Amino acid sequence: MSETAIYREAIRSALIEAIEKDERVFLVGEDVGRYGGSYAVSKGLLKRFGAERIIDAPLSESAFTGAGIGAAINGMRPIVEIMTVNFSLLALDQIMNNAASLFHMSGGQFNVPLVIRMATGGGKQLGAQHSHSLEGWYAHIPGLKILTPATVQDAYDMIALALRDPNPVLIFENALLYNMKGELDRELKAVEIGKALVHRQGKDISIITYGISLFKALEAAKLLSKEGIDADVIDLRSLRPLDDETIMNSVKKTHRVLIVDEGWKSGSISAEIMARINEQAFYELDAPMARVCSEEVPFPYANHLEQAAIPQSEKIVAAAQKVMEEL
Amino acid sequence: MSETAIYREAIRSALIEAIEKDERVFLVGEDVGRYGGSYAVSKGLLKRFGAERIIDAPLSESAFTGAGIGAAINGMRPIVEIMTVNFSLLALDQIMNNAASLFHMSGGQFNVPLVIRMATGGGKQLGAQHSHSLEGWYAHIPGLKILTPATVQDAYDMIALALRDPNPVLIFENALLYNMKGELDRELKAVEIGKALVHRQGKDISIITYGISLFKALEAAKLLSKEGIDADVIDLRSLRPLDDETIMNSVKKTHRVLIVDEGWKSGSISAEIMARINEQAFYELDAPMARVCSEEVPFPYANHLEQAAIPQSEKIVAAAQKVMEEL
Amino acid sequence: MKKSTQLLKKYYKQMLFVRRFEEKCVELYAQEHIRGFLHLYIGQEAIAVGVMDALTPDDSVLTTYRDHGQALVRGVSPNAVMAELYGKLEGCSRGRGGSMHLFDAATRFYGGSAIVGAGLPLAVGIALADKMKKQNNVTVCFFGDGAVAEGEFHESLNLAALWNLPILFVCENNLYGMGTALELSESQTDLVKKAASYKITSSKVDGMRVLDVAKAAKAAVAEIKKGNGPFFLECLAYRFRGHSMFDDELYRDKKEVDEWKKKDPITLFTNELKKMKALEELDLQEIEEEVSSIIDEAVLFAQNGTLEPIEDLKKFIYATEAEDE
Amino acid sequence: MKKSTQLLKKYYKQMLFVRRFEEKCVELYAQEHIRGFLHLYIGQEAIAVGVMDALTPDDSVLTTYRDHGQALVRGVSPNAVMAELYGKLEGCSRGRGGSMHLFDAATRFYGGSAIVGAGLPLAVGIALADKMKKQNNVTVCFFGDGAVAEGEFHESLNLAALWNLPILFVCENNLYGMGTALELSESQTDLVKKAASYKITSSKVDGMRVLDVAKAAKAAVAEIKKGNGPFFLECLAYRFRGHSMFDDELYRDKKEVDEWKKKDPITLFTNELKKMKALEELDLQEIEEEVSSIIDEAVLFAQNGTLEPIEDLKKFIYATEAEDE
Ligand SMILES: Cc1ncc(C[n+]2csc(CCOP(=O)(O)OP(=O)(O)O)c2C)c(N)n1
Ligand SMILES: Cc1ncc(C[n+]2csc(CCOP(=O)(O)OP(=O)(O)O)c2C)c(N)n1
Ligand SMILES: [Mg+2]
Ligand SMILES: [Mg+2]
Repeated sequence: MSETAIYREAIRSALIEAIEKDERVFLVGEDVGRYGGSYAVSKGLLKRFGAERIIDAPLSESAFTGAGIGAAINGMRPIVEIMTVNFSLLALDQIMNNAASLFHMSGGQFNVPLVIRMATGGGKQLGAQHSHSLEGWYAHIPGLKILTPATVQDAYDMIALALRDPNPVLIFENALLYNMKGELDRELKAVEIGKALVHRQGKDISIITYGISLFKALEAAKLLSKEGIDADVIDLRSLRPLDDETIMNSVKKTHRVLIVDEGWKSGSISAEIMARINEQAFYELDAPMARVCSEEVPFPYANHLEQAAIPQSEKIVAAAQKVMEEL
Repeated sequence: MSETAIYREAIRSALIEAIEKDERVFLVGEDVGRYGGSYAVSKGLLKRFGAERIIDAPLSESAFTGAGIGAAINGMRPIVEIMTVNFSLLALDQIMNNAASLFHMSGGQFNVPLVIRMATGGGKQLGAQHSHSLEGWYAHIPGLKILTPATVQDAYDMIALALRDPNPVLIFENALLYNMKGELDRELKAVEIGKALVHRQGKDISIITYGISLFKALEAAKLLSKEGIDADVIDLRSLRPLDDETIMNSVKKTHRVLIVDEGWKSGSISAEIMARINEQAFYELDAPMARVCSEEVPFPYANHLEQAAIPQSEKIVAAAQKVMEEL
Repeated sequence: MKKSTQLLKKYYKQMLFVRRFEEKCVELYAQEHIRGFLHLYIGQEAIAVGVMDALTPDDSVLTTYRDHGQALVRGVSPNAVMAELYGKLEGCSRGRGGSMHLFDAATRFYGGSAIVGAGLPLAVGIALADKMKKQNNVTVCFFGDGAVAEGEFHESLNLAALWNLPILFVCENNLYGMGTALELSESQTDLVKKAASYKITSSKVDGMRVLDVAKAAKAAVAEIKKGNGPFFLECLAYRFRGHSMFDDELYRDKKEVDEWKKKDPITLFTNELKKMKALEELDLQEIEEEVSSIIDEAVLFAQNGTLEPIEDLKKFIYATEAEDE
Repeated sequence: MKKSTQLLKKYYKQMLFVRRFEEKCVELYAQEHIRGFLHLYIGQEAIAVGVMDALTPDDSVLTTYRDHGQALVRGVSPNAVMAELYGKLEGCSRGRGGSMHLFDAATRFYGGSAIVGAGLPLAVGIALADKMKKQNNVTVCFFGDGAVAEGEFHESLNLAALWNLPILFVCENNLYGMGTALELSESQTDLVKKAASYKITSSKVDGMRVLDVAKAAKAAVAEIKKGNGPFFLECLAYRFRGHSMFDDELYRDKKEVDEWKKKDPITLFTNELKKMKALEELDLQEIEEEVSSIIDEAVLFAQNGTLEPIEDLKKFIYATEAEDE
């Protein structure tokens, strides 16, 4: 049964269901308890589940992330909340050298069924140290899975999907989405990890994106349709693994590609997607692929400058038009 | 005047010259002093320059890297040695959120003239936690410059180039190169940061690479030439900025591209290069671009498995042949 | 006016100025002139005022995202600070930093850092550079009780002590890091004990009393300038407002806040002035007006400031001035 | 043989076994059968032997890259360890880990970590899980004096104390981290003082004396199993060999090494056995032979081991067994 829900609440209720269903699941992170979560995702959970399941951690990103890894290999199913991706750099050693490596290093003895959630993205005038979009960057690391819920449905589904996965799964929640409303069907079977979704069917150009940019891409598609350009819009959902099949099928249909990605351009996931299309569907291309990414700049505080640094619908429209103009 | 020198010694003598020439330059890092550097690069320097210029730091990657940043904005020219790239993850917050961001965040007041050197690369049977090649990954970060000296000449030149640059410059020295011999001309004017070098002129295919893979690429080019395939071999030298001009000029000449990169494939710098060629020289391409990267696996200890994970000349030859076969 | 009274007046005025400046910020935030995160210093003013008085212009200052107080007292132009909060070109960080990233080279104010604990290693480096240059300066690094749990705190204190660096670590212990009370964040809540474990000399002071802070800071700076290495000063205080503008304050009792408000540093100091018979010499109303007019001017300055052209977005990613060979 | 003598025999045999095993490793390294980094435990054997005896099979163990001793004494099969060093499929980590990454689920041996300090947070998590599952187990985490400077040490001790977790922190203080002497790495070289700053109970023991270590470890584990939270045990020791096989040992005097060699844990223990009149009951030659034959067998096992097919390279990147809904 479908209902209208808010992204934040969808995550919250998925957390509640997970904690109720499985006694091995617990939430740990800074201010997840008494404060209610810095984005209010876990508001009320401490009262409901007690301090053993909802653990307020000190400012120690490396240690509490590592503790999540340790608890995971000793039978628990921890959900670690790193307040924002910006602070996850402090835990990166644990994430890359332990979470992503233990299963392999131990010759298959210790897999790490760990979920790490973090807020990501810019656009809130928080300046250079608080506005990173590093999900595409994290997707470089073998051993991890990288999820980017854009819709309310995925915000809800991906908690359970990630918990069911026997590997370390990182969920990147764009902070600007927490207040977004959308459809939620709790009974729907979740679309599995690694599958992209086509949100709009079109025949002229494939717009490939994920996270908050999905909505900008859909907005752009609407504008483009008025000019007779019919865009396929793909939400990748998972940046590692990438759903090559869905991407290539779209390219085979449209023969033109635009990627929209909030990461800094150079070395972003948009580059990887271009590389794969080049490798797997080169002869299908009628024009050079294009991408709209964030400008390669530490994000400025001033609103007009920050907005100029982020992909916007108008930029997407312009880029799509340019791709279509190529003979 | 040209001489034969060892990579390690070239760096060492560049360090000596820099420390002698500029009283603001000092070296700080784990075991750079009494131990002589974990790869013996700084052997004898403590005796020569004293404990104020050659500083043995405790195991505190984040703090001593941050201290380098602080010293740089207060007038010094520190060279921070992080023993290997694997440990640099512990300092990544300082590198991204401070070194790369301060100049912008402060509105142009505090640039960070810092040099960070680190060993990189696999192939020594050191296992998953000690074999990363993350230089391409670091190249994602605006505000940084990323150098990858492959030759003895560059190993020597890049110390001074980096010190002269008013920005944070990271130098990645592949640990397998330290014992390599090569030509060194100390009087030669150094090729500037951001310029790639064509090491072999060819007309059939562009092999684009950097670091230790340069030698595998040159080896492969030799083998290919026996089969009548004439490869252009480009050493990028700098992964940020990338030298688009040299790359595109080569593509315009050969119309075929193979990239060799020791980073894990997905999200590697090879993807970015493909993306740029697609953007800037799409119509020049006669065939899909290809890449030989490291397998996407935490590096195993066993030699035969590890070697299978790393780009090798034979793989490069095979990949180049495949590119050439495309009509 | 006596010299001693002049000093008292300065303290009073500085505290009041920071207080009124931030109260104005609250208004401007509601009006959406200021955006992003805004962390107020209200309740902790005595710390910045007391500590800054111990410094010379050659000393260096670093702090956190809760940085208005330190910046203003250190002498960063109020106009430039307000313009920064407005995101204007005339801001002390050209509008690129915002509230959390105030910078000012002229007063050696090295920011404004939004990563908890990340300023500490910078302070180590700034002090190291001073020491190498044989300049007898102090680097002051402000941070909160929450930062003490971070690895960088530990690494930095160890380096500072090991290398005998001229750093004054000022821990502003306001009992909470966001919504996490100190006893949920530290197994040992007596924070000077941390300093002791690095052999760093320390003292603890009532951070609501400006004279106590000033005295302690002066003593600490004197000790440091003798070459005795770093010093750790814990200032016990309380923030009267939420962590930032988005805080429901579910984690603490209104009663607790009210209890602490009785120890408002400005009220306490006013009482003290009365006891010292200095109040008679001071015209508080006049000070209030002076302060108010500086703030009005700052707001006007900020309002009239320029928005940087969007074409300049990519300025200041890389410095271009290479050094001569 | 008396039960007490049996225990003494076990200690002796374990120490000797680790010693001889690693001496064999040196040979095998010279012959290039073992590659990569090889960090020897020679000189520190009493610590692993003393500590492991305090544990039950349900307890967990983590250590560093210098992990042969702990693995062998914990009960990881010598054959599997040697096969691992040979990079063979039959190795305890399937040849994927090598010397620095010995793992064994059966003995709850969680590795073997090559990032200094990075095992500590894992230990926190393993102990947290035990506590949540209401299993009265201890997690032992070995690390060196050098690790104490890392931020993760600090963060982990704080979490362990704050959450009252059943962890035994064993600091093997061999006075050097690679070439850096403790006094160049810590401003406070008395490491138990660090533990105190987290309110963690601690003791310090002569790590060259197996009986002392065993006694201290037993007491510590008993304390922990009472629910009294973590315990910090500093074992003072010395490594007789270089940091790894690539160490010129420029940073210490040959004389210092020789001085310490007089305190060889095996020699000291032999003297002790003599004093206790236990030596008469033991046939050291026989033990030597037993040990030697186990090692010979291990080498043979490793030599005859299989190289994993290259097609399997990508195994164990992702676990595939998803949980049932
Ligand atoms: C590394 C890092 N983790 C988390 C945060 C989010 N955060 C911002 S302030 C804060 C609390 C810090 O408390 P404290 O150090 O006591 O300073 P106060 O805010 O009380 O002045 C937190 C958790 C951050 N900015 N940086
Ligand atoms: C984070 C990190 N930094 C640096 C290194 C390189 N390294 C390996 S061991 C070591 C010294 C560690 O000393 P200690 O903790 O005392 O252990 P010991 O080797 O003496 O047993 C160093 C610097 C590393 N492995 N990890
Ligand atoms: Mg606080
Ligand atoms: Mg040691």
